[in-house]
Amino acid sequence: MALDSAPVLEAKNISVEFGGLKAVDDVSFAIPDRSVVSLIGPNGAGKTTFFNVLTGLYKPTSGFVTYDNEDITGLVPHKIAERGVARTFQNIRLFGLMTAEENVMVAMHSHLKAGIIGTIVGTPKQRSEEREARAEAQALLNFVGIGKTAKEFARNLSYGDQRRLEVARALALRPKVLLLDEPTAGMNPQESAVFVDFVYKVRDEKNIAILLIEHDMSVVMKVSERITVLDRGTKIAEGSPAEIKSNPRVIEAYLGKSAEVH
Amino acid sequence: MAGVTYKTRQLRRRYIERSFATIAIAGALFWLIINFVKSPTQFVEVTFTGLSNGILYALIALGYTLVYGIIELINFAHGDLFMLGGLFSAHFITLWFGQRHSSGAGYGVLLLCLVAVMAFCALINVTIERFAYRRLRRAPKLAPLITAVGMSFILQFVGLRWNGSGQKTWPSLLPNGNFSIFGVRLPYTTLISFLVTIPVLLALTYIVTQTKQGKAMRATAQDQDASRLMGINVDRTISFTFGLGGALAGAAGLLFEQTRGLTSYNLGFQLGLIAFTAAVMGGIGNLQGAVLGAIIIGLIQGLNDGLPIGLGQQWSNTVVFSILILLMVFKPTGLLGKPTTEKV
Amino acid sequence: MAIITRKKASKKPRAPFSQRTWSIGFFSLAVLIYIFYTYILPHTPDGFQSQIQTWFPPSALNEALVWVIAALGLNIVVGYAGLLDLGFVAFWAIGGYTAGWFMSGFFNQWNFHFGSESAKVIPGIHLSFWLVLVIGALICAFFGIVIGAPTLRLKSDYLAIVTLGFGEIIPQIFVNGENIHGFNLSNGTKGISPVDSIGIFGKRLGPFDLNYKYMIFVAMAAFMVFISLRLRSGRLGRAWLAIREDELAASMMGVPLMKTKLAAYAVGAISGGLAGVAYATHVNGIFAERFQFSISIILLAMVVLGGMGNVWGVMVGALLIAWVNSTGLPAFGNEINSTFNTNINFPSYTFLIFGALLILMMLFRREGILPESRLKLLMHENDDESGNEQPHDEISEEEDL
Amino acid sequence: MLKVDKVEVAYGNIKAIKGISLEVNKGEIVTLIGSNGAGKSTTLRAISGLLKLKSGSISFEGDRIDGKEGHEIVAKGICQSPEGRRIFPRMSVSENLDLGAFLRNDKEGIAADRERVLELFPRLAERINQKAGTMSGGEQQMLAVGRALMGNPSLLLLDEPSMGLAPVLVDMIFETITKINEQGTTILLVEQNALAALNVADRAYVLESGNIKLSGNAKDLISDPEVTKAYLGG
Repeated sequence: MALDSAPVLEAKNISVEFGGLKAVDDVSFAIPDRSVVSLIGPNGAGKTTFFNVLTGLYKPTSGFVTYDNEDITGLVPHKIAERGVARTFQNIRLFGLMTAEENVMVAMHSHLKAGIIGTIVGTPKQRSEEREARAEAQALLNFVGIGKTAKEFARNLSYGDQRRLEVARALALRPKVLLLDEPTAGMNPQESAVFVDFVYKVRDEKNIAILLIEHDMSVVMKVSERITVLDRGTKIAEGSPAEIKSNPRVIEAYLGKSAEVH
Repeated sequence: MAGVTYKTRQLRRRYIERSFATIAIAGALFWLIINFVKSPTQFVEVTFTGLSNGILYALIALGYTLVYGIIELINFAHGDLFMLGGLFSAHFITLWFGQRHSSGAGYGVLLLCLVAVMAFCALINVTIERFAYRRLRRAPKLAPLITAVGMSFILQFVGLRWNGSGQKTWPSLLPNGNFSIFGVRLPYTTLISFLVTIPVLLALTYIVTQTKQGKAMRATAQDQDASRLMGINVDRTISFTFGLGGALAGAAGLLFEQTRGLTSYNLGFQLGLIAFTAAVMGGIGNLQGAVLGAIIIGLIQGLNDGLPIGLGQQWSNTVVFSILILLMVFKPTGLLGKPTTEKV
Repeated sequence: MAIITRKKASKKPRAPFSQRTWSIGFFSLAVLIYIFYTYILPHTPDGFQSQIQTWFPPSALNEALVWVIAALGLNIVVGYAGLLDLGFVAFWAIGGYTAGWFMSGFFNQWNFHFGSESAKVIPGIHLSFWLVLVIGALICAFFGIVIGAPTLRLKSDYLAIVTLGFGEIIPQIFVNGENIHGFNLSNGTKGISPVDSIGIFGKRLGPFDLNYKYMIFVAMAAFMVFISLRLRSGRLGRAWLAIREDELAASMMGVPLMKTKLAAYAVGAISGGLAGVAYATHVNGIFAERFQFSISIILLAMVVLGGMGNVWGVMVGALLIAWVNSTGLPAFGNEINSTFNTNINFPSYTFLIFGALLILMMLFRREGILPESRLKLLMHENDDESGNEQPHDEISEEEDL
Repeated sequence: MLKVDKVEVAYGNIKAIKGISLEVNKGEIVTLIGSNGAGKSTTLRAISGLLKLKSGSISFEGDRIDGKEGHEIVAKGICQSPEGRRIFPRMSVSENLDLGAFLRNDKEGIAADRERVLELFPRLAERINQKAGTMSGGEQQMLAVGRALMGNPSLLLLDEPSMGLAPVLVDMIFETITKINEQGTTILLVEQNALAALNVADRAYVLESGNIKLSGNAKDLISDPEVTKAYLGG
C-alpha cells in the first residue's frame, strides 16, 4: 500500500462557486504517490467539478492545487497535462475521427519536439521521433489490450475498447497521476470486474497514482486504498473501504435515510 | 504562499484591461470635446445624423440578434433581406402606386407600404428558414453558416435582376428640407426615421416581453428541450422569430429607401455587416444590446464621417471594425451580453 | 447519461487514401497540360485552337492555379484546424501589395535592384520574384499571428466575425492608402501597375510567357500540397485534427490550444501571401478594389465544395470554381446564346449559381466532392435513422478560459 | 394509462435502452430506479417525445403517442420535470410558471393551479419575481416540479427530483410528491435515491444497462438483497 508515501497531487481548501452557488466547498484532498484512491458521492455532489479543478478546466474560487510540490492552481489545462496529470472522461471524449494510434499520439504532443520546418522538411530527427512515437503508441495500445485496433477510427471501436483507448491516450502523457472519471459507467458487472484488475496493472506497471470517480460501489470497494466521500460539495467522510462502508453519514447520503440525521 | 501567483496574475490582467479601457474612453472623450468646442452646431447636427443612422442599424441588427439568440446562426442573408425590402418599397411606392411627391395620398401609400414590405420580408425569411436552415439544425455549425452565405448570394442575385447592377435613385415621399431647433438645422427625414423606428421598437418589445409568442421565443432561446416539455412548438416559434426579424428588415428597407432615395443590389451586404457588428457589440442575442450597439456604431460613424477633426468617411468601416475587434478581444460577450455557458 | 453498448463496426476501415497515387496523377496531369499547350496546340486546326481559347485559355488556367494556392492555405485553417476564417482576402491583398512594393517602380524615390531581371535604370525597388515570395509569405505569417493572437481565444462564431472585420479593414487601408500622413502606401484606387515580370534563369518572362508562369504556379501549388501533406501527417497536423474534433479534450491531452491554432493561422496566411504575389504577377498589377469579401467567400466555397481537409478535393474544388467563374460560365453563356439566339447575360447569374451551389451542397452533400473519409462521417454525425443527438456532459467554461 | 412497449432508443449507433416495457396505472406512483447510465432518463425523454424511438411503441390512454412532437404530447396531459431542472434561468419564477401553463387557456384554472403550486412550495411565492437562474439548487428543483404541475398533467414525469439537494429538501420533495399524488396526479418517478423513491412508490422497475432487471411492488423491492447490493456494493 502506498498511502504513506508523499502526495503527488494535493488540493487544499478548494472552493468553486458558480453564480453564487457553491459547487465545491472547502475540500482538501491528497493523492499519495502510487496509491489508488477514490472519490465518491451522489449525483451532483461536486465530484466532477472537483476533478475539473484538478485538471485546470475550472479555476477554484479559493484554495490551491500542488503537483510535485509545485503550485499549479489556475494553470491552463495543457500545462497541467504536460506536467503529468492525465485524465479520462465520464462520457468518452476520444477524437472519434482519428485512428486509435493517432489518438494516443496526440497526447504525446508535449513530448515531441518537431517544429513546423522540421516536419515539412522531414529531418532525420523528426522521422525517427515519429517512428519512436508510433512504436510507443503501439506499445501503449498493446498494454491496454487493444493493439490490433491501431488503424481503426476511434469511433468505430467497441464501447469497452473506447474506454481502454482513453486510458492508453492518458498514459501517453507519461503521467504520475491518472484521474479516471467513472470508467465503468455502462459496463456490465463482468466487465467491471476485469476493470478492477486493469487498474492495478496500470498502477503497478506504470508506477503511477490513480484517482477514481466511480458510482459502482463494488468496484470502488475492491480497488480503493482510500475513499473520500463528497456530498453537496463538502467532504463528509474519508477512510478505508471498510470504514466508509460502515459510516452512517455515507449510508445516509446514498440511501437517503435522511430523516434520522436531521 | 502557493495560489498567490494565480490570483495576482488575474488581478494584473484585470488591471491592464481596465486601464486600457479608461485610456480608450478618455481619448474618445477628448476627441469629442475638441470637436465640440471647434464647431458646436456641426457637432449636434452630425450627432443627430449618427443617431438616425443608428436606429436604422438597430432595426437590422435586431434581426441578426433575434435569429442568433434562438438558433445560434449568423444569418448572413439578413442584410440582403433588408436590401430587398428597400427595392420592394421603391417599386411599391413609385411604380405600382405612382407616388412621387409628399402628399396626403402619399402618406397613405407609405403606411400601406410599411405593412406590405414587412409582410414581404417576413415571408421570405420564414421561407428560407423552412426550406434551408431547418434541415440543418443538427448538422455541424459550419453547414448552416455556409448555407446562409449561399442564401445571401441568392438574394443578391434577386436584387441584381430586379434593380440592375447600378445604383438607382427614387423620389422620396417625405417632406424635403430642414427644420431648426436652437439654431441647429435638422432634416425632416431624421425626424421621420425616429417616428417610424420608435413605435416599431416598442411593438417589438411588447411582443417579446408581453405576449405568449414572445415568451415562447425567449424560452426556446434558453432551452429548446425544456421548451418542448412546456408544450411549446419549437419549430413554429423559430419560424415566428425569423418572421419577426424579416419584418424589421423590411421596415428598415423602406426607411432607407425613403430617406436616402436609392437602392442597389449590394447595399445589403455593407449595411448588414455594420448592423451585424452592432449586434455583436451589444452582446449578440440581447435585444437591448443590439439597439445600444447600433446607436453607438451609428454615432461613431456619424461623428467620424462628419466632424472637422476625424478620419473621414473613407475610413468609416475601418473605424467600425477596429472597434469591433478590440471589443471582441477585451470583452467577447459584448457590452450587455452575459458570459455564455458552452455545452461541450 | 451513458452509452451502453456499441455495435462493433463490421466494415473494415477503408484503405487510407493513397497520397502517392494522387501525387503522381497530379504531376503527370500538370506535365501533360504543359505539353499540350506548348507543343501540340499550335499544330492543331484553327477551329480547335479557337475553341480551346474560348473554353480553356491558358491565362484562366494560371489564374485557377493562383486560387488553388490560396484555397490550400485556407484548407489548413478551416479544413484541418476547424477555424472558420471569413477574411482570407486580407492575406491575399497583403501578398499582392508586397509584390507591388518590392517588384515595381512604385517607390520611385528609391532605386534598389536585387536579383530582378528588370532594367537597372528604372527607379523603384526591384527584387527577385523568388525573394518577394519569401518576403510576402513572411509578412503574411506575421499578420496571421498578429491578428490571430488576440482573437483565437474566441469561440468559433466570434472568430469568424473578427476575421471578417479584418478582411474588410485591410483592403480599405489599401484603398485609402494613397496619402497616409503624406506617405503613399498603396497608390489608392489607381493601384500599382505594372509589376515586374518574373525572372527565371536570367530570362525575363513577358506577359505572354503563359506557359512558364504556368510551370511556376504549378510548382507553387505543388509546394503547398507538399507542405499540407507533410504537416498533416506530423505532430502539428494531429494536434489540429484533435482541436477540430474536441478542443477541450485536446487541451487535456497537453495540446497547447493557442499555439497550435496560431500555427494553422500562420501557415494559412503564408499561402494567402504566396497567392497574392502570384496573382500580382499574373494580372501584372495590384488593384485595391478587387480585394472584396466575395474572394474570401469563393475561397471558402472552394474548400467546402472540394472536401474540407483533403488537399486533392480542395484542389479540384478550386480549379472547378475558378474555371466556372472566369471562363466556364461566360463561354457557356455565349454558346447558349448563339445556339438558341437568345440574349442572356450569363455572368450575371454567378450569384445565383454560387448561392445555389453552396446551399445544395450543404443540404445534400455536406462533405464535398472529394471528401476526406473522416469528414464524411463528421458531417453526417446526427442524421442517422434515429436522429437523436448524442448527449454530452455540460461543462460550463468560465469566461477567461 | 401509460403503456411503454418494447421500446428501443439509440443515440447514433449506440443503444441506450434496449427493449423496455412498462406500465403506469391511473393514480399510481411508479418509480424507475437504477444506476447512472442505466437508461432511466432516456426512457422519460422518449415518453415526452424528445427522443425518437428505434422500435417499440408508447401509448397513453389508448392512443399511440410515439412519433408525436413534444408539444403534442404535453397537450395530451403528460408533463415532465426534466433531469437537471432545466428551468429558464433568465426568466423570473413567475414567468417560468406561466410557461408551464403554456398550452392552457382557462385563466381561472391556471390561477387555481398557480395557487396550488405556491401552496406546495411556499418558497417559490417568496421568490416570485426573482430570476430563476439566481436561485439555489433546491429552489430551482421546486420550480421545475411546480412548472410541470402548471400544465395540469394527468401524468407527471419526474426525473431525479432529489438530485444534489440537501437532506431536508430531499424529504420535503418526497413529501410533496406524495401530496401531489394524493391530489390525483399519476406520477412516474425516476430516481437515484432508491430507498426514498421506493418508500413513496406503489410499484417500481429496476433498470440496468438499458434493460429492466427487476420489477414489482415497491415495498417488496426495498428488502430485495439485489437492490441493496447495487447501492452499497454489498
